[in-house]
Amino acid sequence: MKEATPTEMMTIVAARRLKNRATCFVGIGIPSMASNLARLTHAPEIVLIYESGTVGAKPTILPLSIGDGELAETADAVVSTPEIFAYWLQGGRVDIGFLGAAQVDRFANLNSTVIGDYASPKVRLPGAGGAPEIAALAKETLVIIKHSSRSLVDRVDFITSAGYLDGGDARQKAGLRGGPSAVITDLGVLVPEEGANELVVEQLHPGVSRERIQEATGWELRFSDTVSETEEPTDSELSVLRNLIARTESARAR
Amino acid sequence: MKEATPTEMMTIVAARRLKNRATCFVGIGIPSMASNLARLTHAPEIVLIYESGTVGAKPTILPLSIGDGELAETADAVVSTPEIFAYWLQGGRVDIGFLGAAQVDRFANLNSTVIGDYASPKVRLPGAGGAPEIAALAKETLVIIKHSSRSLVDRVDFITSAGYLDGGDARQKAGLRGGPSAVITDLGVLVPEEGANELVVEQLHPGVSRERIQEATGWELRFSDTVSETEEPTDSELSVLRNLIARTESARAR
Amino acid sequence: MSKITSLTDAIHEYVHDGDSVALEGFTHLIPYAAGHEIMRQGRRDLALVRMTPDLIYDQMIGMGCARKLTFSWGGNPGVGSLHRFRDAVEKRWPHPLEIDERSHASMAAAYTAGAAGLPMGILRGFVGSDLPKYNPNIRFVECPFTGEKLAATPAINPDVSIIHAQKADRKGNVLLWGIVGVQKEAVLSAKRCIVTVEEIVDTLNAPPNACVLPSWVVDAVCEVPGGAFPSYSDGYYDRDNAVYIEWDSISKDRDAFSEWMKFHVMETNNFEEFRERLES
Amino acid sequence: MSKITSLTDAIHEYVHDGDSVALEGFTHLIPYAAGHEIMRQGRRDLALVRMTPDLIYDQMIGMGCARKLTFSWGGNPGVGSLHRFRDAVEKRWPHPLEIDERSHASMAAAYTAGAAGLPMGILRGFVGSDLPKYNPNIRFVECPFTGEKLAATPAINPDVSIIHAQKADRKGNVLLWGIVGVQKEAVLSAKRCIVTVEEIVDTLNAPPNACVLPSWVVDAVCEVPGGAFPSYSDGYYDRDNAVYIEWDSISKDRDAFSEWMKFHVMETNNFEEFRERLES
Repeated sequence: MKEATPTEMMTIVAARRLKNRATCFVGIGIPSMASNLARLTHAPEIVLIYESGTVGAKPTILPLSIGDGELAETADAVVSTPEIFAYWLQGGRVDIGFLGAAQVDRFANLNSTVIGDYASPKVRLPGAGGAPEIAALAKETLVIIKHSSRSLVDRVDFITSAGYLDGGDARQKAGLRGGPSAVITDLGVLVPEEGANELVVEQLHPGVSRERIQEATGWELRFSDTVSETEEPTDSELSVLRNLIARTESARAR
Repeated sequence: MKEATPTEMMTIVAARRLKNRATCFVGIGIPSMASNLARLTHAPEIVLIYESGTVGAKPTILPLSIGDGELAETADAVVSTPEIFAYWLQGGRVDIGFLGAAQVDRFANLNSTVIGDYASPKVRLPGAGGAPEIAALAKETLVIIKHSSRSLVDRVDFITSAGYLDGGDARQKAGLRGGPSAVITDLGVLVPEEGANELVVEQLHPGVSRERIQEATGWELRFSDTVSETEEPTDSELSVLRNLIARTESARAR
Repeated sequence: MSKITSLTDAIHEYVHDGDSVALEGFTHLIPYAAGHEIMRQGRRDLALVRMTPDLIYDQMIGMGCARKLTFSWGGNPGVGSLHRFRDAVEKRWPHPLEIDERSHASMAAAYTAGAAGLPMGILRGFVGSDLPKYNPNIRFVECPFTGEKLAATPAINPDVSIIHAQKADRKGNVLLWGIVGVQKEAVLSAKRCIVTVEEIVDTLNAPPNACVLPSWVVDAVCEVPGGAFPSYSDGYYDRDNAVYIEWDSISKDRDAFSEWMKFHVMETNNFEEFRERLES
Repeated sequence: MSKITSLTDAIHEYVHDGDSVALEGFTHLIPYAAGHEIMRQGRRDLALVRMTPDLIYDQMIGMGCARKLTFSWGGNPGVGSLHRFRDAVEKRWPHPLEIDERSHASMAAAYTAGAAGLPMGILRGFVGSDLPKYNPNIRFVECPFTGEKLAATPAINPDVSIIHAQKADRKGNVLLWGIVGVQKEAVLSAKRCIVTVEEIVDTLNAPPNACVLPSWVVDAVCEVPGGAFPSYSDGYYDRDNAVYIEWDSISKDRDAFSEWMKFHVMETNNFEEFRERLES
């Protein structure tokens, strides 16, 4: 089978972290791809919640928007936006939240608001969406981001969603539980080091060297004692994922 | 036609106060009877909201409980209990609320909690239900109560639902608008006097003397300058009401 | 233990002495069968929660299951008093009953807060009422934007909530419709939850935006046809108003009440037998 | 004016210069036709409110209708930036745009509060985020029961809210289904409200507990088939993803944008003509 692309790699690595029956608060793009891949492989009873209000969606093709009809039609329940945030996310029913961002920093804080100054930004990003509350209220969050020294930075320009703030027990002291358990990139996987909660490299994807990941990172990276090479995607993972994408594309072309 | 019973009289007098298209928050018993009578006579587009969550109910027979299936089946919308109180009552969408009580006092405060002391009551009454918020949030409330010196008292033992509190502008000072516009009994109709907000007699039902209503009232009653005799129930009012009750009884007997 | 189970097993496993327990259902879908089973199994010291206690709580209070009642309206709808409730409050029989008395709007806000993971609900309420003088659970907060004083009510988070619904599918997804009251909030605010249903079906065929509780928020689903009797299940049976009216005389007298309960509930094995004895 | 009316008349009567205006619809049922009509009628100084501005607000901002935007996520879903929104914030073109930026959860709580007649909504949110440093509309309150610090968000009460729904009956009762977003809250929180619908029918045949807005909470109902295009109406048509993708290049350049808008929106008389020009 053709080798995995960087996006496929990120998707598969993310999917592997999802346990069966886990409740996932899912956004569009790789999170949606990863959680549906998990559902179609090792986690058939995973529960997917999209912020548009669909609880237990089981789409046969990938949604392009967060509120595709496919999600509503296959869901166990379709509720209002206030309810999805109040009863389902804030109510503590989400095991895993996925977050993307323009920037993530060494303490896993996320920026999806502005590059530069808030009042007169260099780049105005889309903004918070559901992220601050997902970051605060999911039992655990997974961050997915393409690796570059512009996206993995020492300090984010703006904290949209709290990671471990200044590191150590800063997050806990602020009254937050949970937190990012991993930052999954196209080069590897970073996890918060116990205690300091600084992101350290735990996995390198096949063929990625320590030098390469360091070069693509905006701070001096540290490596876990147990750093390992990511297991190659299996044929089954790749074929299920590629079938899902092909199915999606052919449905959209109609 | 046979003369109106005291209950029929109260019901008809209450119904007359309901304008077409008014939105009424209705309880079981006389309020439900009165507002359905209004709907079947002069106010066909009156909107009936029952606290069980039915908005725009149009029952063909009278419900026995606040949550009869008949109400849900004929309603424009059936919503949850939190929603009915938050969006529909508190949201300011109720023109007229109906309230009953065990006691009403000279400033139209209502007691449906206890007779005697709260901690060891002589009579434990059912309690507040939706009344405190109806009394506070409906644009206007109508109180319906059987006249006796035990029910129309100088001071209620317990203020469950605020009327005009100590009278004058006390209600307004407490931050409340609206308030009871009339107390309808089987003997007459009392209204808050402008300014003092003390209940004064505005109407006496046919055949009821000033002495008789005073005897049945726990404080020294005053009479409005414009006190009048209640217009006799018309044949049409009586026959529509009696048909409604007969229809209800025959449906229940089945 | 499988999710779909008997009511006996569900009550045994999920309802413990001392628990706070909410049986909800607003006139419609009141979980009577579950209430009976709690009494049969002899639970004690329960902190009962319910907006409108109704006959089922009158029975549980009279049978001495409850140490506390959180409620907003305790009457026999359209009939009059709940005599066992009154006897407990007025005469402390069979033992004293602590009460946490609120209003419908604040109970609804409290369940909503409980379901939403908030410690309190806020509402425009209780201004001018004497209730806040006697209930320390009614407090006030100031709006940081307008300076207005708003009532606050502490969230309700029962140890166990029990509701009755029309249908469940074989995975334990639950569908209810009609007057849905605070049932969704009662379930989502609780640590554990039991749902009795009229029937278990292959597929729910729920209409869009229906009130569906996914199986993973429900601990046990029990098929109990007629389990809301003498309340009703829209689409299945009507409210039995005669039972509500008869309850007034049964419950007025302590001995008559005790005997009735013994014969109809305590000496029967389940809700079906209760129905048989009642109708015989 | 009758409740059922033309979109032209409804916008003319209910949307005024300087108003705060919310067009809601979460991906699904976005009221595009109404947004176009607001531009055609040349409304100015609007304080726009919407959780997810989407293309319709990008157009309105680019056309200079808006002085302010209250929002929580301003992107082209699945595509990228909203270039007109960015241009307004980054370069103040066509003029400066004041922003009141929140999160989805707090916008939802703010609409809920608005619908519920409360001055604020409360939520667990914004802890550790920089947003409260820049937005004075994010404050905190203390729970009087637990002492916890909770975020407060001021209620949203637009002068006028506009939504698109599937059906209305001849009396003006409105039915929507599928992903219903915050539409009910947007309507109930507003001083005035307009609903565009796919069709007007004799009877709604709404399933139990469906999302129905009774006619007396709606000021105007306008039949505009396809009025949510290029968003979608469940049961009627799908989202036109190609339009969303094409918007990226149309909107990148100020002149290309202005020309496109002039030809497709400003020089057409209604949404039908817009569709014709778009497809020709």
